[in-house]
Parts: sequence; C-alpha cells; structure tokens
Amino acid sequence: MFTKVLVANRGEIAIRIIRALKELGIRSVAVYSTADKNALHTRIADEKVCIGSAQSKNSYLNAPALISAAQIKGVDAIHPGYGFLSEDAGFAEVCEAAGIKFIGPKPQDIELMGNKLKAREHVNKLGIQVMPGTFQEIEDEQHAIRIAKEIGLPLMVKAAEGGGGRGMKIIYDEDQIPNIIKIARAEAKTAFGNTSLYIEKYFENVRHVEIQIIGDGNGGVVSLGERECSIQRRHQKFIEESPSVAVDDKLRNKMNDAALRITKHINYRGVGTIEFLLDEKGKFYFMEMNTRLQVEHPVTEFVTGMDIVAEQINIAGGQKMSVSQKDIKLKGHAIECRINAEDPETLVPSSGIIHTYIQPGGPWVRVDGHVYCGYEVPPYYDSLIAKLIVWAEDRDSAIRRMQRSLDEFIIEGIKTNIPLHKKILASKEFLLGNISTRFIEKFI
Amino acid sequence: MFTKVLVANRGEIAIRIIRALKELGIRSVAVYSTADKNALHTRIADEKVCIGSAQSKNSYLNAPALISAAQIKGVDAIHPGYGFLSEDAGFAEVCEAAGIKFIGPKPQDIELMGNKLKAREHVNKLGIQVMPGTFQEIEDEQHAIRIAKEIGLPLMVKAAEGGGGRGMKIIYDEDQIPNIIKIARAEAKTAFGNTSLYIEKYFENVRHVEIQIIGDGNGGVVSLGERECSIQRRHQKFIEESPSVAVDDKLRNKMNDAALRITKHINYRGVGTIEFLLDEKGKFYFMEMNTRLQVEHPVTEFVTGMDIVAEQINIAGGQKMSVSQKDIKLKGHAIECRINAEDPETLVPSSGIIHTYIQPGGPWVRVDGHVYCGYEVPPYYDSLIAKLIVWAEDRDSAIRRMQRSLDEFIIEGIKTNIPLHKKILASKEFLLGNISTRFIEKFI
Amino acid sequence: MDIHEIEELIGLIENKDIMEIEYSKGDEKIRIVRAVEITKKAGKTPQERPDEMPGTLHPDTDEGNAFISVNSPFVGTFYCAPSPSEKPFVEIGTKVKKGQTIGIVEAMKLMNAIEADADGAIKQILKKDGDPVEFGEPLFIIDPEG
Amino acid sequence: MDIHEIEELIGLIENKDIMEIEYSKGDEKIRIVRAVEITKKAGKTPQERPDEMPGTLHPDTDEGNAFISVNSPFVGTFYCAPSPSEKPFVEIGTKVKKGQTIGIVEAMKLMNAIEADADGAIKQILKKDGDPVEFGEPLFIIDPEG
Repeated sequence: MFTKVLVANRGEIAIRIIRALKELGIRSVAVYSTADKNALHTRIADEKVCIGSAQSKNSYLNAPALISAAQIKGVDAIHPGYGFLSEDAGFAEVCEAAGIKFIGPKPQDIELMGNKLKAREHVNKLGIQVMPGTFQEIEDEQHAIRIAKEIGLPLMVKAAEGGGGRGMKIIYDEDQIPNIIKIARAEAKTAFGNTSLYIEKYFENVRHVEIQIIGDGNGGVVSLGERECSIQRRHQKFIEESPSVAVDDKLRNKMNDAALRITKHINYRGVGTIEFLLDEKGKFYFMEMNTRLQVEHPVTEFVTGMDIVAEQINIAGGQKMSVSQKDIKLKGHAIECRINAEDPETLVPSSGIIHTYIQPGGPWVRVDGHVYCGYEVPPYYDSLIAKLIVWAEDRDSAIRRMQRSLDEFIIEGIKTNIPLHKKILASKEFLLGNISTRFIEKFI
Repeated sequence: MFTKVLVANRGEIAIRIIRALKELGIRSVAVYSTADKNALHTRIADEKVCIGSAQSKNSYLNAPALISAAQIKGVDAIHPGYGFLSEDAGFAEVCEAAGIKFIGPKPQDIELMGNKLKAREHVNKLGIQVMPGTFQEIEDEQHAIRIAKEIGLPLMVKAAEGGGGRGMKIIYDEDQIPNIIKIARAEAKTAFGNTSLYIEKYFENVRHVEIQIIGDGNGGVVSLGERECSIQRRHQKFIEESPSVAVDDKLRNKMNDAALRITKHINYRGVGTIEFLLDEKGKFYFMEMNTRLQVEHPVTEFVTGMDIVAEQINIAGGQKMSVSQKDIKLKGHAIECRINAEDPETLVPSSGIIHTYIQPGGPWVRVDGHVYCGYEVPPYYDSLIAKLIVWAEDRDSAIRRMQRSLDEFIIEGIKTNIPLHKKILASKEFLLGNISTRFIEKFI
Repeated sequence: MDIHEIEELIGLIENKDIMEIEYSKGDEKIRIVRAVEITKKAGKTPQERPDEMPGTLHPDTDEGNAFISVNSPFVGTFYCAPSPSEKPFVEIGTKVKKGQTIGIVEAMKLMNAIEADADGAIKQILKKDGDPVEFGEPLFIIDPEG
Repeated sequence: MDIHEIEELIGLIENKDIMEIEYSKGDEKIRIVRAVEITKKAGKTPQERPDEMPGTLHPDTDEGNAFISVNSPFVGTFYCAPSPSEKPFVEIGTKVKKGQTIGIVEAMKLMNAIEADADGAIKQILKKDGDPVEFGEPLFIIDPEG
C-alpha cells in the first residue's frame, strides 16, 4: 500500500480524501494556491505545499507544479478528487511516467469515456440503449439540420469533450440551429480546447439516474446501486438521493446489469458512474460515464455502508476488492443537499467572510464541508461549500431529517442556496417524488 | 401523538430531543435560564421560554417553573432529558397530575430503581446476581465494621439515593470506616437530601458494561445490546463503545436476558439502562438501573440503526414499539468520546468564550454538541460541550476514525479534554481492549 | 513560546480591558501592546450582557431619566386585578409606594403578588390580563419621579 | 526565529488589535511596531492580502530600508550552482545586476533560472542546495543599496 499520497484538489473533496487517507494510516500531502493559504484542507493534512497562484490554471490545473510537488514530497500516489485534473488522461499518464500512481482509472479508459462520442459508440456496440443522436461529430450547420430532421426536435447540442453538465445547449427550433452551433463551438473551444460537437435527442420529462460502480482492474466490477440526481439547476446537480423512487428491484437489476457490462468490458479500474436518462415508462438511455469519484458519493456510502473513497485508494494500492456483488444491499434512504455560496435568486457565487457558521448534527447527519467561522470564501473556485447528507429508515423520514438539518444550518456573512433547498424539500411534488430534470425550472 | 412538547433540559441533550421532535413533526418548546439566553437549544426550538436565573435550582431544577412554563405554552408532554429532574419520581407525578405526559418511566419505577437498596432487593429476588453487599442501610459505624468483616475489604460506600457515579467512597482499610461513613453521610445529605448509605464489595479489575433496554409499558421490552463504559474518570464515563470486546454472543444473551427479566417484571415503560460490573471471568453483577435516556445512547443508535429518542417519544405518546427483539442486530462498532470544557490535567471546568470551533465531519462521524464559535460557556452547568461519536465496520477502523476526528476537532478559547482522549485512543492497551474502570487512573 | 502560544496570548488580551502585557521566564521575554483607538469595548457583544434580573434599573433612552422596570419573578400567567370581576391594581399614572401589590403572576395555581420596587408613578403596563410571561420579563415601568 | 516565523508573527498582529510586540529568547530579540495608519484597513485580515508574487518589495524592520526578496516562481528543488561540481552562482555579498541568474529551481527535470529582480548585493541566501521549495517561497534577499 501507499505510505504517502498527494491530494491534487481543494475544498470539501480534498478534506474527504485526506480523512480517508488518515483512516488508512497513509500520510497526506495537501496542495494549495496562494488564495487557499487558510483553507481547512491544508490544516488537516499531514503536510502541505503551495503550488501556485490563485487562478486554477496556475495551481490546481498546473500539472507540472503538481508533479513537482509530488516529487519534492516523495509521495507514492496522487489522488485527483473530482473536477480539475481528475478526468485528464494526459495527467494520469504523466503521473505514471513519473513513477507516481494515479488514483483513478487507466488513462485509456479516461480517454475513451472522456470523448462522449467514443463512449456512445462503445456502449452502443454492447447493445445497450444510448441516447438517440449522432455517433459522429457535427461537420457543419447543414449536417446539424439533417440530423434534426432525422431525430426530431427538441435536440441537445453537446461538446464531445464536455461532460458533467457543461457545454450543453437545447434547440427547440430549426431556425436556431446555425446560431447555436456557432455559440456552442466557441464555448467548447474555450472550455475544453476542442470544438467537436454532437447532437442528442432532448427529453423533457425524464429523470437523471446514475449507477455507482467500482472495479478492481482485474475484471471485478461491483455496482453500488443507483442515485436519483434529477433535481438540477442549469444542468448542475442540486439534490441527490438513493435509492430512486422511480427504480424498483427489477429496473435496478437491469440498470446495474447495463452499468456492469459497460465497465467489465474494459476491465475498469477505480470508481465511476454510469449516467442514464430514465423516462416515464421505465426505459433508460446511456448518457455518459464519469471516470472519477463523484460529488454525491456520500448518499451511496450511507445506504450501502461502504466507504467508497477508502475502497478506491485500496484498489489503486493493489488490494483486492473488499466486497462482492452479493454483499451490496441498499438499506434505508439517503439524501444530499449541495450547499453553495451563491445568491439563491440569481445563482451568482457569493464570496466573502463567513462570520457565523453553525452546522447541523445529531443522528445520521453528515456534513462534508470545508469552511468555518471566520473563513473567507475566495472568488476563484467552485461555489460548493458543504454537502449536507442525511440517512433514515425511509424516504419520508429522510426528508424530515433533512428539513430539520437545513433549519439548523446557520451561515451568515455570505449568501447560500439553503432557502431554495428548504423550499424544495417542503414542496408536495418533491415529497411525492414527482421529479424530473426540469423540476427546479418549473418550481421557481 | 403529541402536538407540542416542552424539553426540560439544556445543552446537547435538549438539542438532541428537539431534533427528534422536529423529525416527528411535533412542535418543541425550549426552556432556558438567564445564563442560557444565547444557548443553541433556544435557537433551534420552535418556541422558548425563560424559566429562571442561572443557578439550576432556580431554573432547570425548578419544578413549579417548568410546569408553569408547560402550562402557558400549552404542551402535551415534558421530556426531562438526563440529569436535572429526569429521575425525580415526584416531578413525574406532578407532571401527570397537571395533565402533562412525562416522557419517561412510571413514577413508581423511577422510585423503585432510584433507591439503590430497593433496586438491589428487587433484582436479587429475581435470582440475578447483584453486587455483594448489604440489603439494608448502614445503621452506624459498628454495623459498617461488621459488614466489612463479612464481605471483606476493599468496600464501597454508596448513597442509597445516589447513582450515576455520584456519592461513592472506597474503603481500603478498616480504620477508615468511621471517618468515611461520616463524610459520605454528610455528602449524601447535601447531594441527595437523604443520609441513607449502603455498602458493596469493591472490585478492582472489572469492566462497567450496561444494557440498553426500551419498554412499552405493556410488557414488551427489547434489549438493544451492551455498551462498554469502563473508561471513566472519577466515576464519570469518558469513552463508551458498543459492542464490548469482552462480551461474546453467549455472554450478551445472558446479560440481555438478565436486563429483560429485571424490566419485564415491572412492565417497564420507556428507555433505561441496566448497569453491570463484569469481572475477568465473564461473571456479571447488577449495580443499578438508570431510568432515563443516557448520555451515551448514540453508540447504540449507530450499531442498531434505531433512533432511541424518537422511539422513546413515540412510546410515551401511546404508540406501539416499532421493533421486536429479533430485529435487533448489532452491526459494526461505535465509539463515543465525551468532549468536556475542562482542564485536561486538573479536570477543573473551563468556562469562557469559544473563539475557534471547527467540528470534524465526513463519513460516519456524528457530533452532538451545543456550542459554536463566539459562544460563551457559562460556569453554572455540566462541562460536557459535545459528544463525538463514530462508527465503522470494526473496532480498529472505528478507533482510527475517532483518532482522525479528534485531530480535526479544533476548539480554542477554552480548555478541553481532547488531548487526553487522543492519548487514550493512541495507547496500546486501549487498542487491545485491555480496559477496566481503573484504566485512566493507571494510565495518567 | 511558539507562534501559537503568542496567538493565544493575543486572543486573551483582545477580549479584555488590557492595554499591555509583559511576560518573562528564564531568558524568554514577551511584551504585547494593544492598539489604542480600536480597543473594542471590553469585547462584549450584546448577547453577553448579564441578564436583567427582576426589578433592575433601566436607564431609559429619553433624557437619561432612570425608570424602574418591574420584572416577573416567575414564569406564569399575568393578572392585572385580584379577580376577573375586580378593578385592576393600578393603571397608567397611578401613584404607587414601594412594596405595594401592582399585579399577580400565577404559576401552578399559586398567585404571586407583584410588588412595586420603588415609590413613583406607573408609566407603562407591558402585559395584558391573562398574558403568559417568562421569568424576568418586564411587566411594569415605574417612573420614580412621577 | 527564521524569516517565516517573523512573517507569521507579522501576520498575527496585523490581524489583531495589537500595536506593538516584543519577544526575546537568549540572544535573539525581535520587536515589531505597527504603522499607525494601516490599522485595520477595510477590515481585511492579513490572510486576505494578495500573496506576494516573486520579486516583491519587502520593507525590512531596521531603519526602513527596502530590501528585495526573490521568491520561487515554481514548486520544486532549489540549486545554488549550475551543477554539483561548479561554484554557486552567488554568495552573500555578491554584487548582482537585474536579470542575472542567481539560482535554479528544478521542477519535473526542467531547470528554471532564478534571476535577480534588481541591481544590488546578495544580503541573504535562504535555501541550501537541494532544498525543496514551494511556490512563492523567498530564496534570496537583495539589498539594492548594497
């Protein structure tokens, strides 16, 4: 196993990983930008090193600085967390070339799944239903119009190198096509350094349901069940739960089976998530695979009793998987609310000094956060400041537990989305589980 | 069920109960002394009422003020928490006389178990081994000396109306008897308003193991397994865990059986704890019963998955027990550290303003606390400021999780016992489970 | 002494009315002087004021005249008259003597007489007949010069 | 006490209502007095100051003379000479010109030349050959009047 690991991330996920490392008896090295000098992850890690200035490209996205930091600290492995370089096949390769284990999938798997068109092709060949749409990139506007006629409006234009909800545009009208293609291409170039686009059918009344899997790279892959992630805002997940009210045992088996086929076929190593759209008739479509740890992994930890991050580290360190599929049973119900430092009306990120910070606690309440009283939220990074996760015997009890936890959560000095979470949790439609990816849009 | 409940307590347990009430959809009324104006329990409750001045006798022990508060707020029931009036049979009676449900045992059960001599007699008659000692109160010094000759030194002098570790003196030498009896009698009068004393054998290398039970008052009683509470300081519990390394399935069944016999015989209603001494040979002796919710109930919640406080309230509200004995299975391992505001060397309570307060978090970490950054710990009450409870698959993992959680817990402005907890958790003897009630004494 | 201890030391004086602190032990010596203008007023936030006890002086805001507030010594129900059929003990403007009964707070069927804390005139009656009152809640304001 | 501890100490008092701090141990002594006008500028704590970028001015404590600190622009390994067998680029007292190479920071096998930010004399060399250095860590102090 590893003796020292560098965590190439910040915020709550850096803390989550450092916690797992400590519990496994592995020394942890935090990296930080000059803006994160007082960040909590630098305080709880065993060692820390400043890798660059505030802008992510100079620090958390600065691969040479990260490798250099890993070398001067003499680590065995790098954990990339999520976001930043976690799905960068090139970074994974550079790590391995430098003799540092990358705690994540094999570079070729990151690459295969990172290109959404290749991933669609891979999955389609296995006979698993993918989202209706193209398997080639869009050549030009005329090509896009031909596709639109073929599969019918509305459509969604996506960046081939995008993912995680970024770089997506909806087309409701054929006339919009030339314009949207132009904008999407420009955005894709800026965001992903690649202008490749493709088109999928856009479904309106669907759920986003994903399957958490974990593989040991030796053909062993286990599914940890589904997460319901339909409550989204601007394609960003907002509330996640497990299990999904729309998934019964039969459907769960089918989805697990599809996820396992997709990943077993490539002998997948590490944690990953297969994202599906689920329609009202119980038919599901492959959207994409995320080849990394996900923000919402705690809901699965709560219902399975499995420490996903520890398992991920152990597998990367060469250990065997600690569970087999028959050990996995979902017990009770877990819900996660993402607490963001943002204006609940405008969604504009809110930076500033937190002068009151009182966390909820008590039974089956988990907070994965990284801020504290007196901390200044810097304006440079993601607005997620804490994940509030609860578990209870059943969904109704979990909702009530989440409601009282949101009531207890006092953050002053910056704006947060807590009021919106409270509104959603108190709504009849949420309580009934009548949700879709357009829930918040219709709700506000 | 109840629609509104008054919580006649303060601190973390008031918060724990308010949380349970909120989750059950019951309105909560907090009471507070003038010293607790800014206490968190007043902030999270639905309503609050000031009941008296800082000294407990004028507020939290002031039965007329509590009943009056309950009446002006129109509550259906009072939850007494632990400590204060929770084991006061008279208060339970006054509540019921005023038409307010007392969320606790029947007054006669509180009385029976509250008098330790009567309790010993009750249990002895059932054929369950009690601590060797007297069944009558000590008449005078000569009587005490006769008993000493009979059962052999060392002995322990206890107050008949004492309990919970208070009012106890050890006798190592016959010459000390007259003096100790005199002091113990004086202390018992001050603390419990009653001079009755009795004598038990004092065992040196034993464990304190207790069984958590819950009864519905209709003959149904369920045991939730044991807690190992041997790590004590000055007869006050310091670290608790479940299960106990010293208890195997066979012994657990025996202890459960004894606890169930003691409580079924009186048709016990509510939650309660049967405390046993367990010697090195696996023989156990009844010490006393606590007829209330206990500080350390969360470790049992973690390993059983059962919400003990919700169950207690539901039963008091006339609902049936939600579980039967066969549903109770202990899964994994839970540990609790009591975080006190006190000098870790001298044990002197430390009051003052907390200027940094950063709580541990992450998977399977629970904090039941009541302080926050900027809060001033008043000098009037118990020094417990938070309970840190963790769960993991096995004891070793739970210890590592507790260690990293203690490392993360940053409290500045007052002194706490966190350093001592860290020392104990890091010790080889604790890791091996070689513990007894004299662990800390020998350890420091 | 390391940086943390120094930080703690600073924390210590920041909350107090301390201007300067000097400490030495063996060959180690430290002296900390506080900035003058920004000395926070005893570091006390309003939440930390000691609680009002029944019958404390309340310097009122208008022209510094010290009114006296008569606070409830019990949590219970306030009554302004000896019984529903009788007249109130006092009204606004009533002249009262120290020790005179001016109201009742009932707690658990016990009627507790509320007495004037000083000679003066009733300036305000803050509760209505039958109102629930908390411990320490102001019931009357007496103007000792009234 | 090294430069970091001093920096930390300065950070500490900047954050607080502290005017002056004096500390001594053995033959070591430090006294830091705060500039009057900068007391709590716009509520900013030192933590919120933009970080020093390589080559910023460092006002030193003795008589206000501004020394220049040359900071590492990379996380990596510091070398004081072009190769182990060669002499160091500079020593204490060496006169340097702006832009002159005075050291190397190696990151991922790439040798990055560290240049003097100003004309002057090397007053201090804060790292030893082969030391690991973080981004922004001071490597040299240059006295522009030296």
